[in-house]
Amino acid sequence: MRIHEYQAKALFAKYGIPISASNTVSTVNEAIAAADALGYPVVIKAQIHAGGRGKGGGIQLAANTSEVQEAARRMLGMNLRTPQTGPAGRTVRLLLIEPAANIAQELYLGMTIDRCNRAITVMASSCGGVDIEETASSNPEAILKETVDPFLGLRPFQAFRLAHRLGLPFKTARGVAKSIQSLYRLFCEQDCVLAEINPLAITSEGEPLAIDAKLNLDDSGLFRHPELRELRDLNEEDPLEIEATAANLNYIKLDGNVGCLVNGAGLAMATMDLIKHVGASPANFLDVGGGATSDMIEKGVQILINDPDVRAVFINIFGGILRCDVLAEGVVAAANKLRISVPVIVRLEGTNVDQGRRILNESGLSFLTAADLGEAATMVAKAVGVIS
Amino acid sequence: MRIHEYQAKALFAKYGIPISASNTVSTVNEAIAAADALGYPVVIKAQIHAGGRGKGGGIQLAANTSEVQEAARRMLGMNLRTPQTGPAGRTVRLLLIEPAANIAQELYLGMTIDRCNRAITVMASSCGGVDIEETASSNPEAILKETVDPFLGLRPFQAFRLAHRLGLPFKTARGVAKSIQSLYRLFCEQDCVLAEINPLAITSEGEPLAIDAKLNLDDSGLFRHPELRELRDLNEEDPLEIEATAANLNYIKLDGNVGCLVNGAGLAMATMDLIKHVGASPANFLDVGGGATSDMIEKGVQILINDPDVRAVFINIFGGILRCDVLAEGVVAAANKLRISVPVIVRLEGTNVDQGRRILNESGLSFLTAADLGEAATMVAKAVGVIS
Amino acid sequence: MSILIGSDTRVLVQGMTGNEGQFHARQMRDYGTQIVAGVTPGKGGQDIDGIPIFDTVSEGVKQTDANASIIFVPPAFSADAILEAADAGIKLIVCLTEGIPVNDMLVVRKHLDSTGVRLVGPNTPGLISPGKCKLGVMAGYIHKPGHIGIISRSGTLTYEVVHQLTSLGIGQSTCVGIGGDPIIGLTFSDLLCMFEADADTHGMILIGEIGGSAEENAARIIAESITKPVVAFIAGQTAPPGRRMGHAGAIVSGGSGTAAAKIEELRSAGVTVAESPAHIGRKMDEILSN
Amino acid sequence: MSILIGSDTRVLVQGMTGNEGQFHARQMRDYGTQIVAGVTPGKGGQDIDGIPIFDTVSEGVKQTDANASIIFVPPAFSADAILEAADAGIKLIVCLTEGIPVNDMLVVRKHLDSTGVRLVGPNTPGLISPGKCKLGVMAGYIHKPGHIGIISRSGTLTYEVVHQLTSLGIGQSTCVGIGGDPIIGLTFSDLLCMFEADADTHGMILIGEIGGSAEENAARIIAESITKPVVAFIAGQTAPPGRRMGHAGAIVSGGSGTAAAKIEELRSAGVTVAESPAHIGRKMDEILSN
Repeated sequence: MRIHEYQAKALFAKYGIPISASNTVSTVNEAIAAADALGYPVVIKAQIHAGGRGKGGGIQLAANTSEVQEAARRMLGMNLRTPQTGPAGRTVRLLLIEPAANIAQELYLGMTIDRCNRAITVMASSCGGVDIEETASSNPEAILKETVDPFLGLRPFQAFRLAHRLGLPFKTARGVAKSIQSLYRLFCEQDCVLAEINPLAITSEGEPLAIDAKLNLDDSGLFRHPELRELRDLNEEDPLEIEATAANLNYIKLDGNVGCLVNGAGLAMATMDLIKHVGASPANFLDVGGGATSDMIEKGVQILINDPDVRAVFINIFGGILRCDVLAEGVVAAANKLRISVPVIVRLEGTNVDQGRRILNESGLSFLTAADLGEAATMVAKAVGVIS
Repeated sequence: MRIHEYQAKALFAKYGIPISASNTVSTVNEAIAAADALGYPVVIKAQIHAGGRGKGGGIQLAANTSEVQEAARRMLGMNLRTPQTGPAGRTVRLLLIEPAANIAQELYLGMTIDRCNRAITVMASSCGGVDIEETASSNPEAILKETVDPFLGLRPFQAFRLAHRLGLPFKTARGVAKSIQSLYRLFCEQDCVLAEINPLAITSEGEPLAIDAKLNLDDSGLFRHPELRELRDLNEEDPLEIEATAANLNYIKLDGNVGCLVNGAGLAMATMDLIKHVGASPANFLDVGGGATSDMIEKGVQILINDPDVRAVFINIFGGILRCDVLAEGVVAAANKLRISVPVIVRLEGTNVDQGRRILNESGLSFLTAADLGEAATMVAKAVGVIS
Repeated sequence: MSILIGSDTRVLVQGMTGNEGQFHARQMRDYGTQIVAGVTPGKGGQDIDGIPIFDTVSEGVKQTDANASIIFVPPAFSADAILEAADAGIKLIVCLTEGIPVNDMLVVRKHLDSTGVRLVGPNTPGLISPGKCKLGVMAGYIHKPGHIGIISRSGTLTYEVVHQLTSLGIGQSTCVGIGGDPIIGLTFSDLLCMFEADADTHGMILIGEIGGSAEENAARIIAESITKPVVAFIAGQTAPPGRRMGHAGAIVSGGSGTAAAKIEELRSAGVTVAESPAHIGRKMDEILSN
Repeated sequence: MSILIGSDTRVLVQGMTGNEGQFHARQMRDYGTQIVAGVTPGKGGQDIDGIPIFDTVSEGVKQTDANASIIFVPPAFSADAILEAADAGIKLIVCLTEGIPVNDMLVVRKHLDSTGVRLVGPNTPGLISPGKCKLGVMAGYIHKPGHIGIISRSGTLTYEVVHQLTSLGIGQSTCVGIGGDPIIGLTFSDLLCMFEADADTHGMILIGEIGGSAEENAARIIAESITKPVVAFIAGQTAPPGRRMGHAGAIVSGGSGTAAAKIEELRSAGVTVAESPAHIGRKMDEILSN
């Protein structure tokens, strides 16, 4: 789960990671009041779930009240496009206002789950700032790393070593090491999968200061943190995706026109590959998961049908934990309730496949049933007219 | 460091280990008020740093106000002797008053550092109560154990397994397992070296309830817990030992008449063995430690001289980190300040031994210097008259 | 022969009395798997179709000599269940649970590394040695005893591949779902080496996914020490970068972990990579026919 | 020969710029020990008598090829210092610090077990191979090169024993203080086996203490696999039970860990146990003279 910069900074404060005083506002008047209270110059930052905001005009410096007014007016409600939002962009609803810091140096600090080493890896670079991803690919040696032994945790010597290798003077290195340890503690205790401070500024006094804050939470760990669930911002998500999540479905909207309902992420991805392979294009990724109930299936079909882009539905199920009869009941229930005007191609195999096929056949509804993946692909391609 | 039952119970409360409501009192009137408030019958327990209190009359049941008055009057100020206090006993200054619990079963629960396995070991027994030590030696199988992997901590399955093996019904076992996990968390977070709940009662409702509470803290871990240092009760310690601790000396009063000042615990114990071997008896154990200053040495000599039991002083130093010149300066300084009326036998070897010997010789004071341990032992024996 | 499990595997089911545990214990037993014990705290002393239930894994192992365990418990308790099984002396643990926090798995995996215990999963349908032992939730009937080993990060996609093979008359020695989570037990590389050493396995199918570097590592192992033919498919070739496709593992970040990179490395290692998921079985058939 | 350290040992001093670190680094160097590096965070780039100081152990090892480390840092930082040395590739770590929390050492010791790194201590005066290398704070001049190995839980009592031996003309191969804490690195048993394998060691002296079961374990090892003569002394024979005599280890609990029990087990294993600390050297002399 992603959270906003201002939410991440609230967690930083709790863990003693230095941040500036700040305020989150949603109106121009609030913005002015906040900036006046904080003192000028201030930085105004759009709160959206995507990086690269500076490049899209989502970060503005303001030297006085009228500049704040102008910037807040322009930013609130704007459709902010950054390299990470895609062409659709994101609507800006909240602004974070904080005093412009006195920055002597910009570092990069990050933590993530390193699947290769099966450990948390802490990364730091003296080349912080907007272009860290370019640095990572063009000059990987500029990214220093410490791998954390899961049994020992991040040791103080590792945090200091990392800060020291950044070439910082002793006192600054000690301060940065302390922030690294605090961030690590946050990372573990709050079940994060990614944490980034970019830039981690060094002020002219030689103290670290987190200018930006990015935290991605482990969805699987959220059951331990009910208070973190509250940080979810539904405005940042596609309405259909929200509906799907509420029904425990894993749905991602894409830009094609074949609605897919599949059980299992791997088969769902393979189904998308298959659709592309025959020249068509998936309208979505929809994994109903292993333990889907017929209610969930019904909901999934409904989401596909409600998507105006969908010109054909492809249901591809290989029953394991999810039994084909359960699937068939859900599909039939959905079809009975909804007016389905697009062709529905069904491919069914696995546990209780015979009952499943029987339920579909006896429903009296007009499903196109495919015997195997190859046949299904051809049917899909025909349905959307990429072959005839 | 040892702490009182009532102090341990305050920590239990913080960690969610079930205890009864209770009150600590130091006067008869307070005792009556507390008991009246808690409701009868109550249990009145002397707060001293020693177990086996029940056997010495340190635990009393009272059914009404007058019984409380009588018991409190008798116990406050009494010299309580238990199998663990030794014949000297301890003066009772505080009483813990709590309602008598409705006990269906008495368990034993303990945790300690297991040096053999280099791990914390959790112990439990269905034979709780006063005679657990007898059980441990006569029927060791009645003590069930779980060894904790330092990397994994006490796992929930271990806590449940232990509770289950006690033969408890499921719901009670789950409650006991929860208390075990809470006690383990307390043990680790507060740097304990020993934790015991004996008995851990099972109430008639099948819930665990800690009737007694014993926690020994790791002296080496106290730097992390300044608030725990405050729990130290100087009334429970020998005044000379308190004085010694204040000077960073490790001093224990014993019942002989040869005052010993030695550097290093091993050599100090060996020195006691040596003294006993020649038929004399040490008045104390005094380890000035490796890094002693001449001030500390001076203080150590002073403590020995101030002990009315001491009829001879034996200073046995093998210089390593502690240099012999430092030792000699301290001894000379002490001798110059104090009127020393008993013979002082000095045996000096190791780092800077020549300077040390010179300082002693040039002091003009009358030390008996021994060339080796054997000679020193003979001198000590002669000084206290066990040989002539 | 087969790898990891066979007709002598004695299975203990953790979370036996839950809906899934109960249903699949019966399914596995009906397939011929020796289900010797179940564990559910608080239900010890009961039985399900004659299979005795114990309160703790230790008891179950002591009473039944179980040597493998399969875990059907909720995510919050799964890490502990794995550690309990390992502690009780179980040498093969299959954990089906989806949604175990990655922090928990970091510790579990590191611990298992020092014990020699083998973990399949988590977030896996399990594994099967057709005709001998099914230790998972896959539909048994689609499988056929034979000589192809399958290793897959995906669940249902594996069934698809098995189905293709069986339809072509090609049987399987063992099919292993290694699980879709970022931190798992046995990897492609571990299992490729086991299949290489198994005389009864004549070729392997590797079903990968975008994200992570398990397939790249597998390519290295294949180039170095695998002599048997390997066919592979990488799911997610057309997934948009940066979107999460359900498996926590399937996050494409930067240039690494893409389908293209994985396919290239596998091809360089001599692996036959199928472009369409409809052609995986056919590719293996072609190799076996040559 | 000798065990653990010799003339090729290259020592890095952690906590080099503190009073103790500085004093003893000089003392060790004057004894002939190769002190090649010091580490104190924030003091990197300085030197002490030409010995370069580094900010981290990794740097020190990289620059100087140090292969042993000796730690003079306060208790709160010692566990981390040990782990830092191990992480940097140091294979022999001597930790002098007294007062490390036992919880810290449980984790450190368990970690070192999996790495093959040898730890002497903590709460030890260190070790010395007379005439070759001194890695500790003992007075070097009381030692004499020779063929007796000494292993001791105590500091100053060891000096006493060394002094007795040297006075009798008996030299030492290596003298190791294993440390007085409840959780330590190398034990009596580990070191007895090393001395047994060292051709230059002809006999061992074991100096134990009340509390714990290290001496009982040593007795078992001696009975099983030590052929060289062993003399022992157990300090605390006359200590009152239940009182703490300075070493966290020296708590006598129940019937185990008493001097009497230890002495009996050692005698059963064929060890010559001295009753008086004044007679330890003499006992070894008698054995060597026979």
